[in-house]
Amino acid sequence: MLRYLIRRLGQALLVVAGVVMLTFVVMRLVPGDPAVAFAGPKATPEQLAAARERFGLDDPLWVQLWNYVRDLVTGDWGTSLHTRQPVRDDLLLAFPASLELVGAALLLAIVAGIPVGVLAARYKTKFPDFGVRVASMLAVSVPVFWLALALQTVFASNLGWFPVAGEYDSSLDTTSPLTLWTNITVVDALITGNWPILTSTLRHLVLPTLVVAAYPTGVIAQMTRAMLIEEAGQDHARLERALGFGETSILTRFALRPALGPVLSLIALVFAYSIVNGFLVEAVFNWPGLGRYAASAISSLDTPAIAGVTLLVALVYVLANLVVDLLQGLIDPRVRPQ
Amino acid sequence: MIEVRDLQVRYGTRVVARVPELDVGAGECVAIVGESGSGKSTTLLSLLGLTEGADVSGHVSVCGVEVLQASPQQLRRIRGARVALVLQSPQAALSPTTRLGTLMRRALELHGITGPRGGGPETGGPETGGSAGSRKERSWKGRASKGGLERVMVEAVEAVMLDPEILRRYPHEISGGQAQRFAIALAIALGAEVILADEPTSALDVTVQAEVVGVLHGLREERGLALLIVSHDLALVSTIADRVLVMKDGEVVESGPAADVLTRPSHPYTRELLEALP
Amino acid sequence: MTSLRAERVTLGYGRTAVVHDVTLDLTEGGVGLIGESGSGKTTLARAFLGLLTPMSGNIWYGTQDLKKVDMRKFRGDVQPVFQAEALDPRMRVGSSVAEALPRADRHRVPDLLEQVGLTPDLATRRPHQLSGGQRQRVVIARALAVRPRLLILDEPTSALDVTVQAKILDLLAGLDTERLLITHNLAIVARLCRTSHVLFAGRVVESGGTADLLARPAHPYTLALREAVPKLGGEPPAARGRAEARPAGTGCPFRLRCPLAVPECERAPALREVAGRRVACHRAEDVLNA
Amino acid sequence: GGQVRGADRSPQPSSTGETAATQTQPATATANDDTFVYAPNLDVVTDWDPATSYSNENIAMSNIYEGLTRYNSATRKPEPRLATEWTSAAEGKEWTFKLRQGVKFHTGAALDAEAAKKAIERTIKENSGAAYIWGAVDTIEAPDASTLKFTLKYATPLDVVAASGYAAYIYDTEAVDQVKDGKADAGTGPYTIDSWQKGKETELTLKAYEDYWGGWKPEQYKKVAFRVTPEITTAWQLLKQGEVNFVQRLNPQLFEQASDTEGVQVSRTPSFQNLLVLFNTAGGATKDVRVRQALQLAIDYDGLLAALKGAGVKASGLVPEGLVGHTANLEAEQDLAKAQELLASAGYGGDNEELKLTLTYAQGDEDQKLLVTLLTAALQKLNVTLQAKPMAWNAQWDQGKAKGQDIFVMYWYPDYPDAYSWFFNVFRSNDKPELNLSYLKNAEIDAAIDELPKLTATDLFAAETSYDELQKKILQEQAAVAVPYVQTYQRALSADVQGYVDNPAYPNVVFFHDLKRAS
Amino acid sequence: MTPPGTPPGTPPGTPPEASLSEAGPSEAPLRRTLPKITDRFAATGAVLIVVVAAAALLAPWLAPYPEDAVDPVNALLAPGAEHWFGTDQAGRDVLTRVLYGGRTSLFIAVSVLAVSAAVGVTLGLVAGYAGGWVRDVIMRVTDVFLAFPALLLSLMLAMVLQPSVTTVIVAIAVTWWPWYARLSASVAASVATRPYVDAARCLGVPAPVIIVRHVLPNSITPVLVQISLDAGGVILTAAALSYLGLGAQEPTAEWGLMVDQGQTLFTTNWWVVTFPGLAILVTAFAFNVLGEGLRNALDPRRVVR
Ligand SMILES: Nc1ncnc2c1ncn2[C@@H]1O[C@H](COP(=O)(O)OP(=O)(O)OP(=O)(O)O)[C@@H](O)[C@H]1O
Ligand SMILES: Nc1ncnc2c1ncn2[C@@H]1O[C@H](COP(=O)(O)OP(=O)(O)OP(=O)(O)O)[C@@H](O)[C@H]1O
Ligand SMILES: [Mg+2]
Ligand SMILES: [Mg+2]
Repeated sequence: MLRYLIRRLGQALLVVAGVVMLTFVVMRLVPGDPAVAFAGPKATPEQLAAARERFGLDDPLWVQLWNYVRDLVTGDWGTSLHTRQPVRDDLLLAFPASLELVGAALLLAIVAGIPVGVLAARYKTKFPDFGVRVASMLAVSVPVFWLALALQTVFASNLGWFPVAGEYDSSLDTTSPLTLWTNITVVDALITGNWPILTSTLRHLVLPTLVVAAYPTGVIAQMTRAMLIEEAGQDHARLERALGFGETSILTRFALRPALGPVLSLIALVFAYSIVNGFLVEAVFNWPGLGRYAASAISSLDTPAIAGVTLLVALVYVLANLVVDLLQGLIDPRVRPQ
Repeated sequence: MIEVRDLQVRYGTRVVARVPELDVGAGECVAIVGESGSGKSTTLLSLLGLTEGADVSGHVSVCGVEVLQASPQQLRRIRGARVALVLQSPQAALSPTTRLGTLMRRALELHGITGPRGGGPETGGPETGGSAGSRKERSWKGRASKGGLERVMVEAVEAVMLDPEILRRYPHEISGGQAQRFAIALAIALGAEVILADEPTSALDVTVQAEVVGVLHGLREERGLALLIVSHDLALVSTIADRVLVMKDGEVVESGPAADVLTRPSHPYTRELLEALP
Repeated sequence: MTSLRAERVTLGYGRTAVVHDVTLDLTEGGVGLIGESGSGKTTLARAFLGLLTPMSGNIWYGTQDLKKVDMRKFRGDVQPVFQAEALDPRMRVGSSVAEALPRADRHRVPDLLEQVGLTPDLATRRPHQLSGGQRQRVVIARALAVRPRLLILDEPTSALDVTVQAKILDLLAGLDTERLLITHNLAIVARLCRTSHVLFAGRVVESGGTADLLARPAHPYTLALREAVPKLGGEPPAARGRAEARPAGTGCPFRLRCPLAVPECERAPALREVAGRRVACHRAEDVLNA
Repeated sequence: GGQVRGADRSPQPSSTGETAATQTQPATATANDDTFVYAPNLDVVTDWDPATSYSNENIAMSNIYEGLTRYNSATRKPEPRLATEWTSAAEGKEWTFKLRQGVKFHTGAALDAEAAKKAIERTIKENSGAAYIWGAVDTIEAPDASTLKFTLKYATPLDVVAASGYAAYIYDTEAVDQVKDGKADAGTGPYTIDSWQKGKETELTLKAYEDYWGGWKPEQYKKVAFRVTPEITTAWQLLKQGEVNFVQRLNPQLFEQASDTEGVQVSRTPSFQNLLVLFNTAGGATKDVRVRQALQLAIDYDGLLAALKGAGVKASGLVPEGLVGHTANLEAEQDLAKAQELLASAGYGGDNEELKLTLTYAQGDEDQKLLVTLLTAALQKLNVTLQAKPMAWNAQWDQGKAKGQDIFVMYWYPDYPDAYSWFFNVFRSNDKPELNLSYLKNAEIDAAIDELPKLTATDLFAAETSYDELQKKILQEQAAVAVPYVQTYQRALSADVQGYVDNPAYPNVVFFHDLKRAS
Repeated sequence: MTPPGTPPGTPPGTPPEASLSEAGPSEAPLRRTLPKITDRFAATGAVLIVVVAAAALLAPWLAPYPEDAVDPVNALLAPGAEHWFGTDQAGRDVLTRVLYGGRTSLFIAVSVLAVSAAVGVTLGLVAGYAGGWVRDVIMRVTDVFLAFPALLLSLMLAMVLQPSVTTVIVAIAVTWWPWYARLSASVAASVATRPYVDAARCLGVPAPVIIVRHVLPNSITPVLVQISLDAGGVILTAAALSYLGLGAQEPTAEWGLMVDQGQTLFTTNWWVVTFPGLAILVTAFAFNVLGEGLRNALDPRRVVR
């Protein structure tokens, strides 16, 4: 197991290196001079030259690559052309916010999606199944901003049950300032026992979480359902019936575990995907997350920022996949690494 | 314990098994022998309402439950707890991601069994064979001292000559014969009143088979266990069965006391069977 | 002649060995493998098929190491019949059989099914719609379709009634095919195999000519096997509560169950020639004379 | 280790005691009595250095820093700010400003001519952002504490330059090195930094500078918060809920809704920003002036304005209303028949071979896209196919510099309120194309452009005439560009805000000190 | 209880367990070849697919207005008799554009799903079946593609290529297939250890055939589920790439693009985005139901002899 882990970690490093290379190459292939983005739309030629100098754009490509890799390793992820801050600082600000949102959403998706999938499989072709399938279909295919605006308009604007936007009521910053440890507000509020901020954040989280959770909940429900139906059709279900297990417990106690394999893969995929692809939700709910940062970096061709986001996301993917690969071995003993 | 009248099982329009009469009382052992594909397994499965996709008609009463009319809840109450079934291909019948021990524990817990009951199987007496125990084995036994449940489990697997270590394994990590023995152990552990066994010893060598059959036979005498067994081994059948049903092409062609049927066969097929004995 | 030979192989799963240091020759006239359930027969068969790589020792195919053999040719020569019915649940059984045949020979499917006593109309069914015995026969038919030169049969007839069993045994006997037969049925070994090996706890404890071996066992386990065969109209067996009598970890693995065990048995016996066969027992002579 | 967020701006005891009661009120991002909440759609601050700042942060900086003058678009004239009066001499090549007395920097230092001189000199030296506006300056002198004297290399209206929204701030050069992290500033303006949390929703809060020379009245806003709200719909909801006071931009539909929502007031003002459709005069089919004229005529100006529903007003010439140089009666009209004629004479359109033109425009800009949609449809009828590609600015610009398209669409706006930048930057020839993306090369026009600053500095009437002629040349004779519309700002504020005036010279800037709360 | 002596073949009372599976089989010859559509849901899906595809194909005949008719003066008219679905910002008829939009959108969705499923499933199955270093290599390459942001790649393509539907299909497919690869690899690895795969190997069936014949059908479920849910996502992703200048461009009608452009109008002029949005939903729904039907068809226990 340990040897497997070490080998797998080595491979993960290779993957990250691959992504770094690819990113570097693509960034250089993309036309649009980063110096222009940095110096502004009305820059003078001298200003441009200064910017080129500053980013080392006139060095040979391999020197640039070498510098880039060296800087990365030493923790210098470059300076954003747009925010003019070190990319790493920007990411350290934006990532926890996204993590908070996506984490909450995935938690919801797992907690809701799996039981709902079980329900649908249990009453296959009956009404609950029909309901679950239609609902999850809608959840998956509805345009995100549509859902976001609809929820915002109904529950925040019209009914006033939840705040319209924001991460927490920022007046609390003065009444009960939050000590930061992880930069994830919920976590920090929890570990420092800052209840006003905690409750405020949770209230602010509800609507965006629902929106982000829509897609994973739908997919997880459908995946769980399909895999359960498949698994419950296997030969072993007959023995379990003969032993007196009810249909529901056959599904949850025997079929669920093998069915969980693909669900797990999916969770890892959705997790990493949602981290950057939530920019519409983040925009609608004023959530200062990574998605918004990435989107603005892309639309302004902010090369160092794009590269930084790419690298971070690569790390997230690699980590998530690693965890899933390990878990998968635990779930299905037949594919354990030898 | 089992009372069957005019049982008929159809897949589509094809009748695959028809049993006009079949009774097994407490402490009795009835065997079904017959041609491969003649509906033996189907008959057994239909006694617990497990023939999926089949049309079953007739009258089947098991442990006082009218199987064909029973609600799923009623059926679940007799399945496992009072009537245990040993399936024909045991390895495929085990959930691949569940350790054998987990499966057994869940089944026992499901039926509220938490420890050895009075008059339980005496066989494989407790903790007699620690000498050859591996480390893993001891850990199972170690837990046995804590929970009565573990003791039931260990006793059951030991009764069929399995190392309790097997409880920690997954189905794909055991041999065919081990799977078969585990299935029997499951039935024993559940302390069922009726055991329906579909070729329970076909993958066992004769020394082990003798032991396992001996245990089942012992249970008949001690607890009044009713045994309905499907087997191809006529010699084995002759040693334990009180009565025998011979099936061919979905029909019962001959039935009666074992001694009669196997020594003075009246139907040509039975005769053919006996002649084919190697 | 195609021959398979295991030379001092140790086999196992993960890091635990289950078959120890076995040397075995698949010679002409059929080789039988009998032994306790869980003693490693299937494992050995899998190794002969190249599905399991030995932890140590070699398997020779003719003069070549099996690891280096051209598998395409090997597969045409050696065919298994597995204990667990290995049929794809999503495939009609006819297609499963046809898979073994070259395209031009697909028409042989009904013939093959008939050979094993199945009506050809079963070909359109899927595995779960067949009885256990029927599935077993499909598997046999599939193995025969390849016309292999060597068949490795793992309890091929244990799920069959005696009439069908007899038919299939006739069929096998009539084939011009070498075979390794794993079975618990001593009568079948006697009929189909010229030589036999008895396996106990992953070790060959006795091997020799089948008839001789069954008539006058030289190992107490073989003897026990012979004695335990139920007889028509015999007494019901009594459980002896021998849960502790699992293979011993050291010394002679059988010693805990052996009626003849002596202190000497704590030392593992080596295979040795006794009365024209090879036995791993310190008291082989006493057994022979019993 | 943990750091405390928000603690560093816990309430400070008021030094004056005058507004002690309100001072202890916590800063919040929710509009309340003395906090004005502005909802910008982008991150606010990217550069805290008043010399180099050249971006969105002007909405905050303009309230922290001040220049010598401020432009009034109603009178088209600069007005006193840190300078109380000024004169020019030597044909606009010498400028003397009299500084306001008693002004103090937030650092505590007093503002005098020497400090102002140092600030401008540092800005020039940094030479970044909009520092080029001081390009004409040769020397600066401070003969006495209240007099600032500029000697120029060439004539320029320096009072207008000094009104620039960027690079014209007067700051304390002693303290300016400490402003980078947004904890302190070095300005003279009415507000000073309260807290800045990069990347947070409420990114920036400002508080009143009690010693401001303009003084404070109780009904003024003592705090300002900037709450970043990228989605206009969200901004609108927040405004309706009373959580923010000012939304800088609404789309026409929401604007209409805002117009008849209680508790909300709206403001619609033409800006100094117009859309330029630049035709490639140097190559391709558009090299033929007839094709360019046809393209000008193919644009459905009125249709576009109708579809914009108030997001733009019709342009007359290159210079928007409110700036010196604006010319009336230069509005364009669609005329497809005439366009067809012109194309035919150039050998295109009708049954001639299909003409394919490429166009680049800003990605994500709905208004430009509307133009493209309408233009494509119109040209279709003339057998001209438009291949339009949305691009990020620096990619579009790169391609533009390489003359890679037939039509280049972009917005233009001046950095300081002077029409000169349209002409100097966009239509003055340049060997290596920079922003002259119609690649116009006309010595006569160049000469006229070079005369403009001097005329503006010395003879406004002559300047107006010159502007008028230039525009006719560029638009009609050369047909180098079409100007579909001038953008309008559609903003919404909470109804209790009084005194808001939208000053297009300072886009999106709210001068909070000018505002009052309705009681 | 059936009285003794009932003639065989009398309809019996179905035992409770039998109701868990499908209704009694039928021997009708047609049914023997076609998978049974017991699910009314599936039937609805099939009908929907036909309707959506027909609407797109017949757009020129069905659409009330010409495809490129702009009418800026009548921009953003609410749905009414003249314009059933209202008009958009440039005064174009939304119904017309929804009908025409189906052509591009459906084509993109089908192509992307087909291409990525083909690539992803193939690689996933090979990785899962082969195991060892083959699996490592394939899965790590997959990881690189997964981790490499779709938008970045699209950005590059957008810059170097002229906007076209093909490039958008390529751009999406490149980032879409890794999902299918990962999903199928995990199941395939487990299926590869099943006895029937061993058996096929012993028969000398070549590895590619084993993968196609045994591993594929037995590990396709998760991918099928994912594909059946992805149609809407592809269409919306295509729109995001149009923004970067990669795919269909103004004035081409395309559902995702229409939804995207109407975004800011959602609360004020709902029809601009709602109708194309509904079109996407209906399509996604149809795909989902089709996927379910396919899964059922592959389920051995549902197919009756
Ligand atoms: N995948 C596996 N992992 C670990 N142990 C295994 C695995 N497969 C089999 N074993 C163990 O290896 C031993 C030999 O198994 P094998 O299947 O070869 O026995 P066998 O002689 O064929 O028995 P039977 O007659 O019961 O089929 C058994 O003790 C079994 O539990
Ligand atoms: N699900 C099914 N659908 C259709 N036919 C079936 C199904 N299951 C079993 N059959 C058929 O019913 C008949 C009886 O099967 P059953 O399994 O009861 O036979 P068996 O007597 O147990 O045979 P064996 O000794 O081979 O196990 C066989 O012909 C079989 O093909
Ligand atoms: Mg059977
Ligand atoms: Mg075996």
